[in-house]
Amino acid sequence: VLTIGVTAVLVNIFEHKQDARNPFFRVVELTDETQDPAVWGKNFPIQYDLYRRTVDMKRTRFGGSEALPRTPTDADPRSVLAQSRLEEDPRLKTMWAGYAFATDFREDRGHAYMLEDQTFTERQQAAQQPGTCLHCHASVYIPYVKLGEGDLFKGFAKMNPMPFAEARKLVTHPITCVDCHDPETLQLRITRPGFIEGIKAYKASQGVADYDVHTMATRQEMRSFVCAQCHVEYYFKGPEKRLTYPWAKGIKADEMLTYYDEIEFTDWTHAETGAPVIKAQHPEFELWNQGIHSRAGVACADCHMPYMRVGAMKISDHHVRSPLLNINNACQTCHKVPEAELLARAETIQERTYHLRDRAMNALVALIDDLKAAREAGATDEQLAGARDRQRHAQFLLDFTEAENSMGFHAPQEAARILATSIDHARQGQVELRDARK
Amino acid sequence: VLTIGVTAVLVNIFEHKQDARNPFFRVVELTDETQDPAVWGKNFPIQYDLYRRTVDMKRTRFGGSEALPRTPTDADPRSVLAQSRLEEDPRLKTMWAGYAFATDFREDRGHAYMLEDQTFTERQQAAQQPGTCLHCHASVYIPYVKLGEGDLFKGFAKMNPMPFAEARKLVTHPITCVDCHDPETLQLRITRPGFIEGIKAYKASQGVADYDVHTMATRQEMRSFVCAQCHVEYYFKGPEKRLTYPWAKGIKADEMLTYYDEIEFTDWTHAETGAPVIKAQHPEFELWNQGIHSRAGVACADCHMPYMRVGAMKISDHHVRSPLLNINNACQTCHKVPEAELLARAETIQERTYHLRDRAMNALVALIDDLKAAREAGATDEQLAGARDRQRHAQFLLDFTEAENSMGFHAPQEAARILATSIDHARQGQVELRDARK
Amino acid sequence: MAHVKTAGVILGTLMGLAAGLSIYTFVYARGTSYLTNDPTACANCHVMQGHYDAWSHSSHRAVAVCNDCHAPHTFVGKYVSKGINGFNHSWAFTTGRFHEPIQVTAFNERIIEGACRNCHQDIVQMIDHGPHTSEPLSCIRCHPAVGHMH
Ligand code: HEC
Ligand code: HEC
Ligand code: HEC
Ligand code: HEC
Ligand code: HEC
Ligand code: HEC
Ligand code: HEC
Ligand code: HEC
Ligand code: HEC
Ligand code: HEC
Ligand code: HEC
Ligand code: HEC
Ligand code: HEC
Ligand code: HEC
Ligand SMILES: [Ca+2]
Ligand SMILES: [Ca+2]
Repeated sequence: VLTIGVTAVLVNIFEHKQDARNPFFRVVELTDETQDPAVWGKNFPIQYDLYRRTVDMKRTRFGGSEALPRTPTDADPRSVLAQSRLEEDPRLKTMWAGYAFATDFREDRGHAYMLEDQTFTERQQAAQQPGTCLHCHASVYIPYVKLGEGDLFKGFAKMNPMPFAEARKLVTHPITCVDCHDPETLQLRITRPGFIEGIKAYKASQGVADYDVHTMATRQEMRSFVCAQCHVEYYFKGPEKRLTYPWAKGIKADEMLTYYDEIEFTDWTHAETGAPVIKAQHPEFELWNQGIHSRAGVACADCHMPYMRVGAMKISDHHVRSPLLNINNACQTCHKVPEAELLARAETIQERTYHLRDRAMNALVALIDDLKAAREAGATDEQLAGARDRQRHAQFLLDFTEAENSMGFHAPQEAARILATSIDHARQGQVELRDARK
Repeated sequence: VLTIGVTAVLVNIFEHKQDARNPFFRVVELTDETQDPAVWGKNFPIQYDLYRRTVDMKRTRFGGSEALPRTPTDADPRSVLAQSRLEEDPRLKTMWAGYAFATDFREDRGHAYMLEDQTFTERQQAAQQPGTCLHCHASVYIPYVKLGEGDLFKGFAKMNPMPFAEARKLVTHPITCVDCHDPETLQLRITRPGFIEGIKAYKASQGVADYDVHTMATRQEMRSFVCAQCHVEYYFKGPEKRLTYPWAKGIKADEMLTYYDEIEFTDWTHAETGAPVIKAQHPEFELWNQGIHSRAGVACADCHMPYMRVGAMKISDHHVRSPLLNINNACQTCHKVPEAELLARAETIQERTYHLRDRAMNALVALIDDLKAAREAGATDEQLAGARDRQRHAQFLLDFTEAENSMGFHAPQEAARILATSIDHARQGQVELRDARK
Repeated sequence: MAHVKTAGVILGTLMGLAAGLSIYTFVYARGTSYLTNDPTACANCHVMQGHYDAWSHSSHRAVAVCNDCHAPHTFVGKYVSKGINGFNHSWAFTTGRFHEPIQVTAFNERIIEGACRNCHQDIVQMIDHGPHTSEPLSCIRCHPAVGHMH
């Protein structure tokens, strides 16, 4: 009682009086229509300079990216590409046989490339892509609002079903400041309809009704949510090609799979086996969610945009990249151990995942080979049904960890669990196939 | 009441101030022959009182132990037992068919019970056990030295091949102070020949020649090594039944398996399948070694014998037990998070492991059933060979995590990796069996 | 009426005694150490010894004493909080009833957060409030060990 009483009287003893000073010069006025990052850069030159450094390409053992020179063509003017993952592991072509991913799939690289890589990927030739892609590959907030005549969601709904070439004309930049920041307060904000709807569905599955990310997220959550607008698994719903995150039953890999099974969703029919399969894509947010860092409140920005000192100030490193290229700022504030040891810890985790991924890939390819052989040998659809279903499950789970870009680091045990489950499905598929054909 | 309160408090402060000054009174002289812990307890009453509390039985979600009452008989005078693991999961009987473990296998409990549980387990009836067991189930240091006429290793070599009943007469206590401590300095020391030889072999595999644990271990290492004298995988070598730790090729699960394969070691022949199989036992030290806590220098004693404040002194909690029964001292010193959250973190890890263990168990039992059926249907040894080998591998790896007592906590991702590998072996065994019989 | 009076006298006596003994306890336990800035004064309590030892190895040993982080930087705030904490800690120490390991209270955590900002205002203004108006970030989430390891 005493404590409470005195505390009430002396609120000011905590002395959180900060507001007094102005940390930056407001050189230009920023509005909700200021798209060009160079203009924002007039007010925030350091963040802008760092932001531009996302063009840098440097490898780590499992991440970063390698700059491979290439002769530009009319169809594809890029003079530098990231390494091809298909060449690194040709089994991927078997896994994705019949799907655009089997023609071109590369290591991801810095944000500066997001628009051109998406525009010029050979996947664009392999299959007709919709305007939906731009949700995550361009500075699309202002274009959405314009297209929707002031209504973000309307613009989103309009752009999704457009043919890509047409939608592409509406955007000019890769992600820019306005996509993450409120131009007046510089606070983080959510600008992506896909995420607003996705997180709402997920929260509902956890018993939280009517979740509104704009008003209900804490600042620390926002430091992950801004990234989770794009670094997530997704699919295109219906003929409207509406971007949808499959989270209505939860965000664990198996929960998404159950969701897809229930709505009987299929990305493509596997060319060699005829199985109805699903491609998983970059579920960084979902995997991170199952890990100890997330549990301990460590956000994406804590590791990928850590604070750094520039002159007399600390700022967020807007050179978004692999934390393993920046261990001292990204890890050592929390982990007081030498850099080499931190790198070794991360790589130990990644190597275990890599080993299991390899095992799971062998299992899946063996199942695909068996299915293909059985099919060629005249097995009926009925005989193949069970094994095809196993392929669907094994493939999605393997793809989940394969597409996830941290090689298991974001949640080591969970990644291993998912891969173990994938292996079990693939091998059981082989057994069932043999039994069905006896 | 208030006055009494304050006075009591005053006296209490006085006591605290006293405590701070004298660490202990040397009431009795302790020597290398002082076996009875009660005598040591005269000098160290607090450690002794705590040590005696290892009789307590309390469950956690996956550990601790449950006190089940039982009517004592002449053959087995125990009035309380820990729960039977065979009853909890009857698939274990299939896994161990034909081996003593299929008759009786219980949850481990406190150190106070080690001698009687080992003496009276029904496994003693099922198969003739050697004196070797006592290395880890009794205060055997003084008996070894006596038997070896002053030479610890000679005594060890002598006791190993003795019939159990005979060797049993040479010991009286479960582990006591003299097994872990130098009687003069109270420093930790290693008293177990099995470990001295085992750690030497392991270090040699890591390129460290002539490792001498007595002189080369750091104090922090000793805080794990004293436990690693017993909480490890082992086998009995040759007709001398020499206790041996299979570490000459490394201490990861797969490395031990390779070692066993190379020396063609077999614990028993599986009753239903005829496969030459190996039982893994309590590899706590080995699994812990692959985990992040070990990597960060956190020792067994840090969690299982954490420091606790008694008056003004900090002493090691000699009530060795599950840390989840003692989260504040065991975990919160390092992790500043609420107890409920720490428990949830540990249980999340354990539940993932448990789920995978279940999956691996199903896979193994399916393989065993298939092998059994094939054998009964007249398959040749040649046809069964491949699948039997798979059973051997799947079984050892599953058994490794099953026998390990932390349900994966000591190294979460590694436990999952081992189980994934086990699943892959078991399922591939099923496939190979079908192909061999075509 | 008489009963009430007697009860009052007894109560009064007891309270006087209690107050006397409390003061004695306070003095005997060197409660005054709460009123100085000397970090060894905190370590006067053996339960604070570990923190003292850890602090003397920390990055801040040369720049901040216990009170720089654990007491508000205003005159009134300082002594009021010291009063509260001094009372709480003496009481906890003498009764021996406190959570092990010792945990910082929400009240004191706010004081600490204020202390960081008090010294590091210049450096953190951009990330802390800076252009933002939303809630400040917790410093000790990333820097829990600056003053001392646990
Ligand atoms: C505790 C630190 C940490 C947190 C928190 C974290 N990551 Fe990572 N992330 C890593 C590490 C380490 C890697 C592996 C980098 C490598 O292999 O070079 C990684 C890899 C990545 C990659 C691939 C990078 C590359 O170089 O190819 C992406 C993309 C990514 N993370 C996004 C996210 C997102 C989105 C979140 C939040 C939902 C997140 N991360 C949370 C540490 C973290
Ligand atoms: C929900 C957000 C989202 C949508 C929608 C999306 N992407 Fe991406 N895309 C990402 C993220 C995040 C990365 C980086 C991580 C990675 O490569 O796994 C990426 C990487 C890429 C890359 C570079 C790596 C590679 O795969 O070769 C290409 C090309 C690409 N996307 C093309 C497309 C196309 C074409 C579409 C539409 C069919 C599309 N993206 C839709 C988020 C998205
Ligand atoms: C608008 C969508 C979008 C948002 C928002 C977004 N990303 Fe990305 N991110 C991408 C795409 C697309 C790529 C791949 C670009 C390419 O390969 O061309 C990518 C690549 C990356 C990479 C790989 C860099 C490398 O060198 O390999 C990292 C790391 C990353 N993002 C982290 C983050 C973090 C952290 C956040 C939030 C602070 C974030 N991203 C927000 C779409 C996004
Ligand atoms: C991918 C998302 C993303 C983009 C794009 C982005 N920022 Fe940020 N920015 C962040 C995050 C995350 C923070 C940390 C916010 C917090 O802690 O609340 C931040 C913080 C800031 C801050 C506050 C001070 C600091 O450094 O922490 C400024 C100023 C800022 N950004 C300016 C910019 C400018 C200018 C651009 C464009 C050149 C830009 N940002 C682009 C994510 C982004
Ligand atoms: C803001 C704080 C913070 C940052 C930044 C951070 N970590 Fe952590 N890390 C934690 C916490 C908290 C835990 C959970 C264990 C604990 O409570 O200490 C943890 C756990 C770990 C673990 C053990 C868990 C596991 O998954 O095996 C590893 C390894 C690790 N971190 C490595 C890293 C690396 C590498 C980086 C940089 C890329 C990093 N951390 C960045 C706070 C952080
Ligand atoms: C970081 C803390 C930590 C370390 C270090 C640690 N353990 Fe454990 N140990 C645990 C936890 C947590 C459990 C799970 C207890 C439970 O489920 O109730 C456990 C379980 C056990 C069990 C089974 C206990 C029971 O209640 O049945 C044994 C035996 C054990 N550990 C021995 C060891 C040995 C030997 C070492 C060193 C080689 C070690 N532990 C290192 C935390 C630790
Ligand atoms: C290398 C040390 C070591 C040797 C040798 C050893 N034990 Fe144990 N024993 C342990 C440890 C450690 C435990 C507790 C952990 C556990 O139960 O997994 C244990 C537990 C037991 C238990 C109680 C749990 C159960 O399995 O029902 C019995 C009974 C037992 N041992 C019998 C034996 C017998 C019989 C022998 C000889 C054939 C033997 N032990 C040899 C170390 C050893
Ligand atoms: C001389 C062999 C030996 C040594 C040394 C030894 N243990 Fe044990 N420990 C055992 C045996 C045997 C059991 C099982 C007793 C039973 O179930 O009857 C056991 C049981 C345990 C349990 C299970 C308690 C429960 O309630 O389930 C824990 C925890 C444990 N030991 C930890 C340790 C730690 C930590 C050390 C080192 C400080 C250590 N042990 C040293 C042989 C040993
Ligand atoms: C299973 C092993 C084991 C047994 C049995 C054991 N101790 Fe210990 N003891 C330890 C460990 C571990 C430490 C911590 C040593 C260190 O940090 O160097 C310790 C420390 C001590 C200390 C130093 C003060 C402290 O508490 O840290 C004393 C005194 C002590 N033990 C007395 C005893 C007595 C008396 C007995 C018998 C009643 C006993 N011990 C039995 C393992 C054991
Ligand atoms: C002596 C210090 C210490 C003790 C005691 C300790 N930990 Fe840890 N713990 C660590 C360190 C160090 C890490 C590695 C991450 C880091 O650097 O923060 C870690 C990591 C973890 C992690 C994440 C790694 C993983 O395996 O997923 C969990 C969960 C955890 N600890 C729980 C516990 C629990 C529960 C206990 C008590 C039974 C405990 N710890 C006792 C120091 C400790
Ligand atoms: C009379 C003995 C004593 C003295 C002198 C003492 N402390 Fe403490 N302190 C304690 C005890 C006992 C606790 C545990 C209280 C609890 O957890 O309820 C504690 C807890 C704390 C805490 C954490 C709990 C909280 O209230 O936030 C802080 C911070 C702290 N002390 C700082 C200090 C500082 C700074 C000084 C010197 C100015 C100091 N102490 C002097 C006995 C003392
Ligand atoms: C009395 C003033 C004062 C207080 C209070 C204070 N600091 Fe400092 N701090 C300093 C000074 C001066 C330095 C520079 C020390 C040097 O360069 O060696 C410093 C250095 C640092 C550093 C860089 C060195 C390191 O330890 O990594 C960090 C981070 C830091 N302070 C964080 C904090 C946090 C967080 C708090 C609150 C818990 C805090 N400080 C409270 C004065 C203070
Ligand atoms: C998300 C993690 C995080 C949070 C929250 C955080 N910091 Fe830091 N801080 C860092 C990192 C990373 C560095 C290292 C930057 C560098 O060396 O370039 C740092 C550096 C510092 C430094 C030293 C700068 C130097 O090099 O001299 C001070 C002082 C500091 N922080 C104070 C604070 C204060 C005060 C707060 C709360 C307002 C705070 N920090 C909040 C991560 C954080
Ligand atoms: C530079 C700032 C700083 C200085 C100087 C400092 N502390 Fe702290 N203290 C902290 C912070 C920050 C915490 C909260 C740590 C946490 O909970 O993660 C803390 C927490 C505590 C606690 C609560 C228990 C705990 O470990 O969380 C005690 C007790 C304490 N301090 C005592 C002291 C004493 C005594 C001194 C002087 C010898 C001292 N502190 C000096 C910053 C400081
Ligand atoms: Ca990359
Ligand atoms: Ca137990």
